[in-house]
Amino acid sequence: MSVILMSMLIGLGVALFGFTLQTTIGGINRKVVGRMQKRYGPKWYQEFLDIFKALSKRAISHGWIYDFGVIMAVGGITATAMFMPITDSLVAFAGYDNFFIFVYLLAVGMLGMAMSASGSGNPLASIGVMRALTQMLAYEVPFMVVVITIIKVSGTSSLTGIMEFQQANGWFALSLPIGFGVAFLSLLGMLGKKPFETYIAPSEIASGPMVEYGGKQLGLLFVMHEIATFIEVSLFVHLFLGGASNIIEFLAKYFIVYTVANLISNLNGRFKIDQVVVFFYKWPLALAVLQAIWVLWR
Amino acid sequence: MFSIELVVLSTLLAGVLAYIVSIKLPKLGSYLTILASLAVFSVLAYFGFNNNLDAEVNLIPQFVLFKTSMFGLYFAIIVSFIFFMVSFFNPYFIKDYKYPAAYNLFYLMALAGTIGVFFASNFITLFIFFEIVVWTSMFLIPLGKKRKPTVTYFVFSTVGSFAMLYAVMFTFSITGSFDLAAISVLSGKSALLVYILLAVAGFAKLGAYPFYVWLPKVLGKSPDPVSAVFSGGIEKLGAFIAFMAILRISPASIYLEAVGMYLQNYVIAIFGAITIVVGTLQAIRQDDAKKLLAYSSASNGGYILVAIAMSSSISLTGAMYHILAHALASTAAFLAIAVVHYRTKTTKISELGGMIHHMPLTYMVYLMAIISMAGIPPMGGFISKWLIFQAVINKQMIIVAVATFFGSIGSFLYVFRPLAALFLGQKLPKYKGVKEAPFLMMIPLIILTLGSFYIGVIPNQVIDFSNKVIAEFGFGPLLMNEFGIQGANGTLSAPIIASVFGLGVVVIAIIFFILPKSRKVGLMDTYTSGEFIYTEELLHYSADFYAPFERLYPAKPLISKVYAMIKEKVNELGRFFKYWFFTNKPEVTVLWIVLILTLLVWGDIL
Amino acid sequence: MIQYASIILIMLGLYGLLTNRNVIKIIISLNVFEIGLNLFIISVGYVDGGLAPILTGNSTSVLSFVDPLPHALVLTSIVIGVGTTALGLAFAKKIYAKYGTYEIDEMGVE
Amino acid sequence: MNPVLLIAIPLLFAFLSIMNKKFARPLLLVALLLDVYLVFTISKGLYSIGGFSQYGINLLVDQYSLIGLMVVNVVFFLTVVTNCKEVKRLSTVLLVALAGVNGLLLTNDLFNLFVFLEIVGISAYLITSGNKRPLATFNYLVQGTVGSGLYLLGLILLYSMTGTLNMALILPTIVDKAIPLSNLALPFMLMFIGLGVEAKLLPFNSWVKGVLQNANALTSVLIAGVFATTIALTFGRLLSTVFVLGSISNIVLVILAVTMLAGEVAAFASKRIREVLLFSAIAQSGLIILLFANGLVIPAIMLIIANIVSKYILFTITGKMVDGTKTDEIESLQGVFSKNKLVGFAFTVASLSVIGLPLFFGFIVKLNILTSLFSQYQLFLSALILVVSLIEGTYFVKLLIKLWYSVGEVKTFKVDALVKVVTLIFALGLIVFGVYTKPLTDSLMTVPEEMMEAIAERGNF
Amino acid sequence: MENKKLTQAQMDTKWTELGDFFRRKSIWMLMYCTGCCAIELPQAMTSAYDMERLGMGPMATPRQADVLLITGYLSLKTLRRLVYTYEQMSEPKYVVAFGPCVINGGIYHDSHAVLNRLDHYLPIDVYISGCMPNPESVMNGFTDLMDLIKNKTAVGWKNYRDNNEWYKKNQMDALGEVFVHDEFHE
Repeated sequence: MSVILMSMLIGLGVALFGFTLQTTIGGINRKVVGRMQKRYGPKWYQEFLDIFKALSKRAISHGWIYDFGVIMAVGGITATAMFMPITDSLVAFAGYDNFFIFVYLLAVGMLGMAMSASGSGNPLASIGVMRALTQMLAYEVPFMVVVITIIKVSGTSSLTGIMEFQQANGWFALSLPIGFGVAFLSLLGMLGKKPFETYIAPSEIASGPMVEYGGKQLGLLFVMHEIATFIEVSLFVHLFLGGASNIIEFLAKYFIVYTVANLISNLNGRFKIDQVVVFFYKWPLALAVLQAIWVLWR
Repeated sequence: MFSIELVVLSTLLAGVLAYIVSIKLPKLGSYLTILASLAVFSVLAYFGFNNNLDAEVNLIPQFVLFKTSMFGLYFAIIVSFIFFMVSFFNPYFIKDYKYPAAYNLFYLMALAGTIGVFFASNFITLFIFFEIVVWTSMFLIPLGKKRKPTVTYFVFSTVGSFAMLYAVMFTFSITGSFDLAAISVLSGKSALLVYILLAVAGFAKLGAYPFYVWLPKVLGKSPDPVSAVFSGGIEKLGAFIAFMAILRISPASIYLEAVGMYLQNYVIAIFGAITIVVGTLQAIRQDDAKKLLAYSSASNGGYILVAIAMSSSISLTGAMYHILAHALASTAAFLAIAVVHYRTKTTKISELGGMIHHMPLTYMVYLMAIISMAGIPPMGGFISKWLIFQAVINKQMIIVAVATFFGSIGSFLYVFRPLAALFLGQKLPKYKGVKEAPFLMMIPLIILTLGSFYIGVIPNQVIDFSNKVIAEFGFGPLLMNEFGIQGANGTLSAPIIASVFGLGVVVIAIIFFILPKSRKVGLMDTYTSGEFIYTEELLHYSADFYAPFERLYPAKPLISKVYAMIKEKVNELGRFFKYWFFTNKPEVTVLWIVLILTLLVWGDIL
Repeated sequence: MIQYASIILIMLGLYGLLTNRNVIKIIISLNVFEIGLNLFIISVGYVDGGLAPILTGNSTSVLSFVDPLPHALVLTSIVIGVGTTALGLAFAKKIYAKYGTYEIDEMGVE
Repeated sequence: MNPVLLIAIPLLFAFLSIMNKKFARPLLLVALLLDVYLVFTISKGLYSIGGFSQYGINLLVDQYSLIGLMVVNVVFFLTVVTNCKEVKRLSTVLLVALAGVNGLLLTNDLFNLFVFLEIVGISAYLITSGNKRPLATFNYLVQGTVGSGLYLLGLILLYSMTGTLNMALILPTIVDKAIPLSNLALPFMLMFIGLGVEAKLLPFNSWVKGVLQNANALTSVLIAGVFATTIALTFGRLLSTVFVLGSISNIVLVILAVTMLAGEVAAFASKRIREVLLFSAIAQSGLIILLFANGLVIPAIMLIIANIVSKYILFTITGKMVDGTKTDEIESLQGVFSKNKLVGFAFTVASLSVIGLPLFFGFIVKLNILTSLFSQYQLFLSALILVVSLIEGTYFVKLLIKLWYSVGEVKTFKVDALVKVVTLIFALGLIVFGVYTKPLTDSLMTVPEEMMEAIAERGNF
Repeated sequence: MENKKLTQAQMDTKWTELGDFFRRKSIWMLMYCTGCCAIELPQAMTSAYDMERLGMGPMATPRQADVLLITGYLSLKTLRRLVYTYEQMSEPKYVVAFGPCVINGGIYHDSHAVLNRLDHYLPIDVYISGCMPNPESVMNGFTDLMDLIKNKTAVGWKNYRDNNEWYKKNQMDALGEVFVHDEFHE
């Protein structure tokens, strides 16, 4: 029992670490993007300021489901983050860091947010949720196919197991280059980076699901967004880039992946939502399946 | 000791009793259905768990034989539980039916029939009860508003049951026995034929591709309790048959090295995969909440088929688990929609909105149900989907995997739609006085939700049971430890996930309540780009929810066109015969006589 | 020989049934058919050079008897044929009463 | 008791009834009652008329004909009782018909069978003349006459080859004289066609639609129930004890299969309730003869019994319904049973039994049929039967649902208590037999043996 | 009960004070770009002046925003929208007004459709002068707003709350009574 309690504390630590890390790196990235656009850019801790400011504001509430959804969303994402290994030895629930837990527990957060957004009664929020879900349907399937290949090759679905496998046999980014590319596209979709940010679309549907949020709900959703980004990027790092044996390595890989994704995002326009679906179901899925067949039945 | 025969017979008798009572007092009769189904469920559960059921047959004449098996018991307990749960809704809906007495009778007869199917010891018994279920449940359908689905249901069910009958008779003609075990004796082509026919029977009842067409029609149009019973209970007969077909028959065929299974199983898995995809795609575009759930039932049936077809310990456990989880969740969802229907008289998503403000409990029940149906922890559906995914990955069936993932993610889309547009969204003024579900309706809603939650957090008991079941098919048990289930490539610990999830929510909730209190505003006070909107309907996004996505695929499934064509062809043939053979001209018969005689004389026959 | 004749009659009767659209003519064709049939029945019992089948106590005559049974049968058959014809004519009258014509084509669709 | 009374009494009464029209109906009832009483008291055995043994006419009472007599006479009686009003004009004809029916079932002589066939036929023409559709009846008459003529032709050909008309002696003679099968094809085909006209087999049954389409309760039950059963039983006896199908069996099987399919498909395409039922009756008779042709006597008899009972219910109720509502369009009959629940119950039970759903007699019959077909390894035929009964089930369910549930205005019709009671008793009978069939199957067990024994015994008179 | 209410109000003040620390470095704008002054905002935001380095950024909805920018003249028609939008913002909230039109109607002062004094209808925290104000003065205005927040003198939203009746009366006077038929006809 005490082991589990300990694990839970570590898990909370991981979640907090993830939040801090992603918020920092997010801030740095804003600066990077600013420099790219020949601007000075904000301070590296700007994201913290934004989030805490939002948390301190006196917000509005559209009823209990509006609040409950937010709690469920952030709680779910926090819970997901608690399972995330940071290095191959630093993991809260050793042995239970199953890949599918992340996929489905992540969905709780999404569901909570979607519920809360729809509960606000704003049609723009519902449209945003609709787009987010449709996009999820698009990027998730190719990604999962790639991950099946990885799981089947490494013989385990535990993230630490996959990490150890890669440390022994080389990164999957190198041995499964096509899958790596596909998964990176999916990562862009997951992170909501351009060209896959249709569901936010600030000037079109007024930031979609977030349209009604202000104050602490908005702040918490920012927290959720940061943790979710942390989970998604870490997943990518662990699955393809051999994970990490120490924190520095993890930070480096994490920073590179996120920055590259962000840079690509800033060079792109925006897809329509049906274009997103068609895009993912055309080449990425076909390539992922082909690669899986090639790798598994070679 | 309690005899199965007695359970079946007394249920039938209770049905007759309920019929007689409800001629004068329909409501009392419907309470009787609650009592009767409670009795059936408790007897089965109590004596079944204690291994104390008696299979002897003394009263029912002829060839009816029963036997007890964990396999049958598992199904019987689930289905009788679903019948029991749904029966709470009967008193409220009974007054809407044209023939309330008949409803009560057929409800209990269908229950008796299902119990009979699950405990059947030979195929004749199985078939008899199977057909009883078919026709009794068939008469439950037209009590709703629409009559047409009855015929559709009859046709598809009968295709299934006749396929089964043919298989049974064929087995009999070869082995000379009606025993359930006889099909495992078959070999070669005959085994393949029986396999296909039984699979068709299972497909038809489970609503798998290409027979899923009846599900949306029947579940969408029949009375609400009937839809729930179909989705949670009667449909599971198909899974029962499919289990027997796929696991008990072993026709010699090509062994696919790549996926480690036989060709015919692979074909079944592919059909399951198609079912998942088609069901999901169609569910996404439905406007009727019940039809949407019906397509989701079809899609979940596809999961069960895929899991059975893979036939390994883990996949079979997944199938058993999915049957339970889906029964609970889908029934809860249907019942939640039934409450909405009962209160608002419509199930069209585009006509409803903001029901959460009228019926929060129903909303929570529906929410939990869809969490389970979408396979999200900490509900039962997560564990079953996890098990199935483990098996799919283990067998490395890429195409099937694509379909299962597609269905799994797609289920977020379709289950969310009623949630967003029906329960959430604007509080429409036309449903102003709508109240929460009546007390008696709440009971099953709450029990089903708790049950779904319980099996999602503590799966050990169910898996113990299903281990015993799959042992009957000769598969080893699924390994478990204190916290987790041992999968093919990972461990799952449902309690830990649930408690971590709980912890996360509690932590965030504490933070949330520390932060400054929010100001309450109305739903109409939303951001509209400065525009003034006074009509709730205009601020409610519910029609054509997934319009951009729906544009990408055709509205009507191709297969329904095929069925329409078959029907038209039969009609044409009928008109053809009527034109050529049934006229008022006396010479037609003479002509045919002459023709046949000429044929006889001309040919070499004479 | 007579068998061929009777078969031709039967054929004629059937041909008449096939080609005629007049109620009375149909009945006549039916009669032709029946006559052919009756002739055929009688022809079956015919024995070349046979005697009338009357028991005279002469034991050798039995072997050269014409078969008496078809004769008996044909009587019944003729009676039945007459009955049927009468009934047919009665119906023909009824048809005429209802439609005012004997031509089936002119009666329209029922 | 001598079974000849079964034929003689109605004939006698028929003559009496001509003397005094007033007593016609009472005489009919008395004759029927007497016959019913006789049927249950006669003993099995071979009765030769006039003591000519195998040279003369024989009446055979065995289990087969006994069951047939019981069913037919009881249903005949009930039909007359429940349709008293319509009977009045037809009493004499019905008496003759009764004699013919009993004769057909009892006779053991091919020519005698022809005579009874004609008696039944002529009475049937007269009965159907009550429909006020003289052309249809005329059509029936022409076809029936041609049919029986062909039967006579075949019979004579057979006689010329075998030299006997005794049904029990034909098979042994064929074996004794070693007559080649190819010679037998024509007579048997002719007889088959001849009986096929009366038995409503497909290319020879264009009369059925005209006759039954406009029939009232009495006519339709008599034609589709009583006469059809009698003809089917007669046909069955011929097919199982006389006919050597040999080379024509393929044609016969095709005809029967097509009859079955065409009947069901045509019923599927029909929009009038009487049309649906009459096409269904065609298909059923096709199935019955098919079973006989395959030598499956027991299932065939069970099917005949199930058929006559359910046809009685269906046609009686339909007749009354059409009388009451003045329409037989299914669309305009919607929801009629919601006002006549008991009648609707009987109708429903009968249809479910016809479809072959469990708890009803039809299910047991279907199971028996399939079991026997499969024990002969008749894979194609059984598949066909299943397909056909799927179509049948479809239109019956459609019909039932329409009759129980209305969309608009509901028409009403009155049914007198007697009809209600009788149909209900029959419906309950279907349920009881559906649950507990043992006495029936036991009594049927000996039928085929007895039939064969008769041939074997009397081959050496 | 009385006690608790007090603490609630105090809590809110505490949170606001705490928030002000972050807020002055993170101001999210909602731009109500009806007037010509809006043309100056892009320069202020992009590379030349880079508003983001002060922690400012555009937001899509009033719920998320801290400051409402009113860029130029305001017509009668748009006042209702503006008030509606302002009231949807969550507290604390600020208003920055651009150009002379919001002070006295500017060059449109004699138009029947233009409101001359905005501060009768909404509390303004900062005016930015110039017709149109150049980017430097825009930036200057924002730094002024940050100073005001730091000094706790940006209290327009409190004034609006405290003198709500007065503001409402002015708004009503300007707008007159609005007869609402449906969404498209007032």
